[in-house]
Amino acid sequence: MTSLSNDVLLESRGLTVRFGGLFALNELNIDVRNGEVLGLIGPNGSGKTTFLNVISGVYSASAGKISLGGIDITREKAHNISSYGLSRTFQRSRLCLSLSVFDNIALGAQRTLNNGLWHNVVQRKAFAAEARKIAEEARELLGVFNTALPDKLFDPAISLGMIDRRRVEICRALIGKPKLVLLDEPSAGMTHDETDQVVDEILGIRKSLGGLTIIIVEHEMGLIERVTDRCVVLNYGKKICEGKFRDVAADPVVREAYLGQA
Amino acid sequence: MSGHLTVENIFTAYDRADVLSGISIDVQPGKITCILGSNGAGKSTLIRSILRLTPPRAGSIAFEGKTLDQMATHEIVGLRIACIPEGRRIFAKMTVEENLRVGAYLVNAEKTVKARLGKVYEVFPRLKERAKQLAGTMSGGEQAMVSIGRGMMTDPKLLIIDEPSLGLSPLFVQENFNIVRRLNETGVTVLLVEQNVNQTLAIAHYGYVLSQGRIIVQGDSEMLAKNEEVQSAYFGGAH
Amino acid sequence: MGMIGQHLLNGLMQGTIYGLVAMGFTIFFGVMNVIKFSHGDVLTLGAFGGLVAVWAANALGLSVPLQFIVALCVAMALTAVVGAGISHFLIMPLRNAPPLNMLLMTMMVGTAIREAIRLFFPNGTNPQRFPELLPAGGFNIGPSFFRTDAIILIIAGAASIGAVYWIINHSKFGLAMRAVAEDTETARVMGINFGRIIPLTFALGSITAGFAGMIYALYYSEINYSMGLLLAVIGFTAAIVGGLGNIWGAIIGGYLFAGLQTFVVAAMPSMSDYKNVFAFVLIIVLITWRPTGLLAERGSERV
Amino acid sequence: KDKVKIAFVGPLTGAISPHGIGGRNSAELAVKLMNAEPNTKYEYELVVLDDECKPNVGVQVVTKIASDRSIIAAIPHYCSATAIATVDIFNRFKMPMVVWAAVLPEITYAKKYPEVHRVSGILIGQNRIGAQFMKARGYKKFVSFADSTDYGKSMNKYFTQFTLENGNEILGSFSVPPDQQDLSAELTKIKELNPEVIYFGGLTPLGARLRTQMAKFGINAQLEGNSGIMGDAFVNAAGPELAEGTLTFFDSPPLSKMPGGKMFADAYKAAGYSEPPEAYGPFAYVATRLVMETIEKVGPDRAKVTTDLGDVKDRPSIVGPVTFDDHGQNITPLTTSYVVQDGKWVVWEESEYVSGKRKLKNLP
Amino acid sequence: MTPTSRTLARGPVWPLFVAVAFAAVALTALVLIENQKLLGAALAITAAVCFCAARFGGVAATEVAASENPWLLRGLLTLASLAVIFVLRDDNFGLLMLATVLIYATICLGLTVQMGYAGLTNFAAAAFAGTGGYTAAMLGQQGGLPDALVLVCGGLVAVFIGSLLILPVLRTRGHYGALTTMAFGVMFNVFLDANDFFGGPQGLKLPGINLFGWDFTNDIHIFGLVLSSYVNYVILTGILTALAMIFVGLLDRSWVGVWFDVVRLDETAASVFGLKIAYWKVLAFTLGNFLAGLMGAVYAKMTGFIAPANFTFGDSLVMVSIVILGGIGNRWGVLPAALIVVLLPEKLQFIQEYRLIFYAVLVIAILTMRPDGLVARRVRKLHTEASA
Ligand SMILES: Nc1ncnc2c1ncn2[C@@H]1O[C@H](COP(=O)(O)OP(=O)(O)OP(=O)(O)O)[C@@H](O)[C@H]1O
Ligand SMILES: Nc1ncnc2c1ncn2[C@@H]1O[C@H](COP(=O)(O)OP(=O)(O)OP(=O)(O)O)[C@@H](O)[C@H]1O
Ligand SMILES: CC(C)C[C@H](N)C(=O)O
Ligand SMILES: [Mg+2]
Ligand SMILES: [Mg+2]
Repeated sequence: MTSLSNDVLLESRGLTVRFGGLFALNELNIDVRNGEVLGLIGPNGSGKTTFLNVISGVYSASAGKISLGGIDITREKAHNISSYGLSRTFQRSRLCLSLSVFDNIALGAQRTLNNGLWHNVVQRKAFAAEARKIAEEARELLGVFNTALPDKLFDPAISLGMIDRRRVEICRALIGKPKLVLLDEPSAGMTHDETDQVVDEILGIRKSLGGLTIIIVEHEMGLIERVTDRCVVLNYGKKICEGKFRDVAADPVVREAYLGQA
Repeated sequence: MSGHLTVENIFTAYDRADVLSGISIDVQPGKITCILGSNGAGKSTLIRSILRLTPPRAGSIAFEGKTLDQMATHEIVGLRIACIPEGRRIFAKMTVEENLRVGAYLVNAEKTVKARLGKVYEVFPRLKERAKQLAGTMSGGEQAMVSIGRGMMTDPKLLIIDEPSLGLSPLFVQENFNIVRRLNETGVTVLLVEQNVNQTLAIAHYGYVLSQGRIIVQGDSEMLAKNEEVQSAYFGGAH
Repeated sequence: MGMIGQHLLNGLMQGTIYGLVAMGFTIFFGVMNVIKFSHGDVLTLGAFGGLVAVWAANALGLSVPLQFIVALCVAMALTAVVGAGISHFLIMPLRNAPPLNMLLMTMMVGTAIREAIRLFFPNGTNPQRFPELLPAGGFNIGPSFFRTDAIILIIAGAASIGAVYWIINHSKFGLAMRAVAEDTETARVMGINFGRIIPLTFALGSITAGFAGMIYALYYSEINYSMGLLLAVIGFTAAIVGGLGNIWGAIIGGYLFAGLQTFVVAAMPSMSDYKNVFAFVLIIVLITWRPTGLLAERGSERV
Repeated sequence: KDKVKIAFVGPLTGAISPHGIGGRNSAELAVKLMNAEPNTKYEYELVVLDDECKPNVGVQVVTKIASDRSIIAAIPHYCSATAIATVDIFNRFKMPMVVWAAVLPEITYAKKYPEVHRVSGILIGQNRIGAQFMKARGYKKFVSFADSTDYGKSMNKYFTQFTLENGNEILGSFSVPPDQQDLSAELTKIKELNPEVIYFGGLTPLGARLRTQMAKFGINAQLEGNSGIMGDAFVNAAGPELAEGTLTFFDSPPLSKMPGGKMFADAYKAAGYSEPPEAYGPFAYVATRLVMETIEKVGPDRAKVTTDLGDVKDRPSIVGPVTFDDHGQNITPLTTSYVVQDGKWVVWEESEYVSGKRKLKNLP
Repeated sequence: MTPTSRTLARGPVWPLFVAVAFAAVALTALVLIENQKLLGAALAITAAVCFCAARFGGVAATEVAASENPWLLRGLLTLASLAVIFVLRDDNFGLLMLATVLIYATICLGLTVQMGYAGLTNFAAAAFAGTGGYTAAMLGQQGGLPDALVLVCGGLVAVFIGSLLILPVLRTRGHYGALTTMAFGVMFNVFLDANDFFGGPQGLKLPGINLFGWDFTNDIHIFGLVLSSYVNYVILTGILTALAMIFVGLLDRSWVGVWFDVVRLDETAASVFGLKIAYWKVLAFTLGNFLAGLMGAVYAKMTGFIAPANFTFGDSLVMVSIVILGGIGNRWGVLPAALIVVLLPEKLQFIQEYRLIFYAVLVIAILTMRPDGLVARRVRKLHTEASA
C-alpha cells in the first residue's frame, strides 16, 4: 500500500460513489504513477466513466479520498482540479457544436489565458497575440492527425463528422499542457485502422509533451494492448484485477466477466 | 419472401455538397446485407435517406416494390421497417422500460408488448435490473443495450442497424452479433452498418463498401473478405 | 380568528384554478419545451365562448343544466381547436428556432387574442356578467359559509387534473407525447406521427385552459377580456415553483400560491397592498432553496 | 375658411378604453357640430392620440402634439397619473389645454401653469358630499376598498378625511391592484368586520367584481361608489339585481337636466357611435367646445388662447356653468348623488329611495 | 446555415455604403412621415428591400464588408447619424422617439450579454432600468451631485440591487431563472405602487440633464441653425449606444465572449476546463444591469417624470421581445428590433384602438418568416485576430 511516494501522481483510497442504492464505485483503491499510461477496462456499467467523473470533479465521492500530486482533491470543485493540471475527454462528445473548432480548443487552454476585461476589450493587440499563439498550437496538434483538420480551424464544430469531433476533443484536452489526461473511449465508432491512427497520435503527442500521464478507458483491446503500461479491470465498481494487459487478459475472471471468448 | 429494399441511384446532401452521389443497393429479403466504409463515407446518411430523415434530392427507394419517395418517416416505419439509429438516440428523460415501450409504439396488443419486453430482458438482464432507471443516467454501453432492445421491440420485416456495438464491451459485441444472426434466422431482413468488419462479414451474406459517398466494391461476404480494397481499408492495422 | 375554515375554502378554490392553469403550462413545456404565454388568453377565449354558448342556449330555451353542458362543451371545443391551430400554424414553424423565440411568439398570439376579444366582442372592454348555472346557496359551518357551487367546482377541477395526469403518464398518447418532446427525429423513427401528436397535445393543454376558464366564470360570475393575463403570470409561477418536471408540481405550486395570497391578507389586512410583494419574495426564496422546483426533476443529464 | 388643428388625448387601448373612446367620440361630435355652424371663422380638425393611461406614453404623445406648431390647443387625459406627467410639457411648449376627465387635485393645484385648465371637478368634492350624504342617512361603520392606483389611493385619502371629520368610524381599509380577480380573502375579512357601508374607490371592472363577489359571500352592506363606477358598464357587469341601490357621487347632473344636454344626447345618437359616451363624454364635449369657442374669439394663437381661457367665468355648458379659478380649475361642478334603480342611474332626489318606497341596505 | 471560413474571402466594400445609406434614409423616412399612406408605402418598401437583401446575399455581403473594415463602418455610421440628426433637427417628437429607441436598444445590448451570451434569462430589465431612473430622481431631489455622476450611480445602484438576486440567479437555470427575475420584476412594481416614499403610483418629477454646465433642456443655436433641445439627448444616447455596441462587440470577439458561450452551452465542460461558472454569470449579470440602470437614469431625466407604470413586467417583456426579435445574441439585431417595437406603435396612432392587435399580428408575421429573428447570430470566427 504505497502512501504518497512522489512517483504516484493520482491516488484513490476507498473511493465510493453511490447513486441511490447503486454502488457505481465501491471502495476503490487505484494508484496512477507519473508518466504511465493506465488502461481502465471492465464490463458496461462497471464504473469506468464514473471514476473519471469523480476524479475530474464532475461527480462528488460518497466516501473515500482522492489525491492528485499529493494534494487532496476529494472535495475540490471541478474548475480547481483542472488548475492542478488535469484534463479529459468525454464518452459522449461534448463539444460546443455552435462554436468554431478554434473556440472549442481554446477552452482547453483557458487556464493559460488572460481573462481580464481590460486585456480582452482594450488591449486588443496583446489579445490578438494570444489568439495567434493558440491558433498556432491548435494547428500543430490538429496537424498530428495528418488530415485536413487544420484548415477547418474556424469552421463550426457541427460541420465535422463524428471522428473529427473526437480528434478536436483530444486536442482540447492536450493543448493546456496537462499533467494528467483522462480519455474515455477515444476509439469509439472508429474503424481499426482509424483506431490505430489514434493510438499512434496519442503515443506521438505523449512523446512530444514529455512525462504526460494518461488514464484511458476503452473496449477496443487492440488499442489497450498497444498503448497501456498497466491495466485495471473494474466490475460492479470494484477492482477485480490489475497488471500488464497480457496477464490481465489471461485472467479467467476477466475473460468470464468481460472479454468473453475473444 | 418479404423485406425487399431497393435503393436506386440516390443523391443526398446536407447543405450544399453531396454526401451521397449515385448510390444503388439491393437488400435481398431474408438476408443480412452490410454496408462498410470508413468514417464520413456516408453510411449513416444512406440510412437517413432510406428513412427520409434526410430525403435524397434525386433517385428513388422502394420497399417490397412500393416506392417510399412520397412517404413520411413514420409511414415508412409503418411498413414494418425498424431502425436502431446511429448514436443510440435513447430518450434520456424516460425510464428504460418506457424507452422499450416507445419501441413497440406501433404494436397495440399489451400482451405482445409484455412478451417482447420479456425477450429483451432475457438478452440484457441489466435492463431488467434497471427497468425504472432514467435511461439518460445509464452508462454508455447500457444505453447501447437500451437502443438495441428498443429495436427488438417491433417485429420488423426489415431491420436497419447503424453501429449498434459502439461502446459495448467485447462480451456484448459478440452477443450483439448473435442477436442479429438470430433475428435474421427468424426471417427478418437486416441492413447492417458496422465498424467491426471481420465479425460483420462473418454473419453477413452480402455487402457494399462505401467511400466518399460512392460504392467502390460490392459482393458476397467471402469475396469482400478477400478483396484487397477492403483489406487496405480495414485490415491495414492490427488483427 | 374564526374564519380559518372560510379562508381554507377560498384558498382551495383559487388553488384549483391556479393549479389547472399551471398544469397547462406544464403540458406545453413537457411536449415542446415551450413556455406558452398565450395560455391565459386561450383561457379567456374559452370563458367567452362559454358565455356566447349560454346566451345561445338560453335563447333556444334550454334548461339550465343543458345550458351548462352546452357551455362547457363549446368552451372546451373552441379552445381545443384554437390550441391546435396555434401549434400548427405558429409554433411548428419555430420548432428549430431558439426556444425563447417561442415565448415571444406566444406572447404576441396572446395579445392578439386578448385585443380581438376586446375589440370585436360586443362592448368587450367592459366586464361581462356570466350567468349562474350551478345550484346557488350553500351551508354554514361555524362562521364560515361553504358555497355549493364552489365545492362542485373544486371536485370537478380535481377530477380533471387526475384525468390529465393519467393521459400523460399512463396512456400511449402520453408516451408518444413525451418521446416527441425529447427527440422528434427518433420519435418519428419509432413510427410516431409527430405532425399529429403536437397539435393534439396543444389541444389537450388548451382544453384544460377552456375548462379552467369555465370554472373561473362559474365561480366569479364575471369575466373580462384581460382576466387571463394575471392568471397566466400566476400559473407560470406556480408551474415553475412546483417544478416543470411533472404535473403534481404544478398543482402544488397552484395551491401554494393561493395559500400565500390568502394568508397575507388574512394575517395582516392593513398590508394588503403588499401581499404580492410578500408572495413573490417567498417565491424567490423557495426557488433559491429548490432551484428546480419543489418536486425537482429527476436529473437525467449525465456526463 | 382656414383649418385649425386641435388634439384630443385619452386612453383608447387597455382596460379603461371605453372612457377614452367615449370621450373621443364626444370631442369629435363637438368638432362636427362646430364645423356645421355656418358663421364660424375656422374649420376645425381633431387630432386623436392614445396615451394608454400610461405616464411615459402620455409624455411621448404630448411632446408630439405640443411641439407641432400647427396644433393650437389640446383636450387631454382621462388618467391622472398621465396628466400629472404631462402638464410640464404643455407648459414648456406653451400649449393651452383643458383636461376633460382626470380628477386628481395635483393636476391643477400642484403648480400654477397658465396653460393648464380642467373642466372636470376634483375628486375632493365628490368625497365631501358623499361623506355628508352618508352621515345624513345615519350610517356609522364603514370599510374602505380602493384600488392601488393613484386614483384609488387619492379617493381613499379624502374619503377617510371627510368620514372621520363627520365623526364616523372606518373599520378597515383595503387596497388591491385594479387587475386582481379574486377578492375572497379581502371579503372574508370584511365579512368579519361586518360594516354597514363598503366604500369603493376605483373603476368599473374592479367595482363590478366587488359587487358580484360581495353577494357570493352573503355580505349585504350598502355599496358607496364614486365617479369611477358611474356609467352603464357597472350595471351591466354586476347585473341589475346586484347593482340595485348602489350609490355614487358624480360631478355632473344627468344630461336631461341640463340646457343643451338633450341636444348632446340626441346628436350623439344621431352621429351613430356604437360606443356610449360614458360618464365623462359630456366633459370632453364641453372642453372641446370651450377650446374652439376661444379660438373663434381670439384666433388660432396659443398665447392668446391661453390667456383667454384663463378668465372663463360662468360659461354655460351642458355640464353646468364653467368657471376657472386662478389655477385653471373649474370650481363650479354640480356634484350630484345618484342611485341605481331598476338598472338605471337615477338622481337620488327623484328616486323611490327618497319617497321611501325602496330602502338602502341596512339603514340603522 | 453557417458560412465556413472559405466564404470569408475579402468581399467588396460598396455593400456597406449602400446598407448604411439605406438604413439612414429609411430611418428618417419612418420618423418623419406622418401621412398614413406614405408611411404604409415606406414601410412596405423598407420591408421589401430588406427581404431582397437577405434573399440575395446582400446582408451577408454587408456583414463581410463590415467585419473586414470595422473603422469604415464606424465612420459611416457616425456620418449617417449626423445626417439624420440634421434632417430631424427641429422635429421634437421624432428626436424624442429616436432617443427612446436608442435607450431601449442599449438596455437590450445589456440583455444580449446576459441572455444571448451567458444564457441568463432576465425578465426584469425594466425593473433594473427603473432602479436607475428612481436613483436619478432621488439623487436629483437631494441635488448637489453632478449629473454625470448621477447617471453612473443609476447604473451602480442597479448593479447593487441586482446583486441581491445573485444567489437565486446563480442557482437557477432556464425557465427557473426566468421565474426569479420575473418575480423580482413584478415585485419591484407592486412595491413602488404600494409605498409613498418613492412617490407611489403618481411617480416623481425630475429635472433634465445638465452635463458639465451644458443644459439639455435648451435649444441649441449654431451657425444660425436652431436645433431642438432633444438633439442633446439623441447625441448623448447615440454616443452611449455606440460605446455599448463597441464594448459588447469586442467582448464577444474575445476570450470573455467565448467563455460566456461555453458557460451557456455546457456548464460541465466549462468547469472541467477550469471556468468558474459563478464568476462568469455574475460578470454578465452585472454588465447587463449596469447598462440597464444607466440608460434607465437617462430615460428618466429625458422624460422628466417617472412612475411605476413605466417599469412594469410588461415593459421587461418588451425588452426581451426586442432581443428575441433582433435575433438572440446578435448585437446588431437590437437596433432594427428596437425601432420596430418602440417606434411602430407610435407611428400607428392613426389606427387608434386597433394599434395593439395590428402590432401583435405584425410581429407574429415577422417571426413566422424569420424564425431566428431579424438578424440571426453567426458563428464567431476569431480568424482576423488569430491570423498573423
Ligand atoms: N447519474 C447517475 N444516476 C444513476 N445511475 C448512474 C448515474 N451515472 C452512472 N450510473 C450507473 O453507474 C454505473 C456505472 O456507470 P459508468 O458510466 O461508470 O459505467 P462505465 O464503466 O463507464 O460503462 P460503459 O463502459 O458502458 O461506459 C452504471 O450502472 C450506471 O447505470
Ligand atoms: N448534420 C450534418 N450536417 C452537415 N454535414 C454532415 C451532417 N452529418 C454528416 N455530415 C457529413 O456527411 C458526411 C457523411 O457522414 P455520415 O455520418 O453519413 O458518415 P458515416 O459513414 O456514417 O461515418 P461514421 O462511420 O462516423 O458514422 C461526413 O463528411 C459528415 O461530415
Ligand atoms: C382612475 C383614472 C383611470 C380615471 C380617473 N378619472 C382619474 O382621474 O385618474
Ligand atoms: Mg463509460
Ligand atoms: Mg454513421
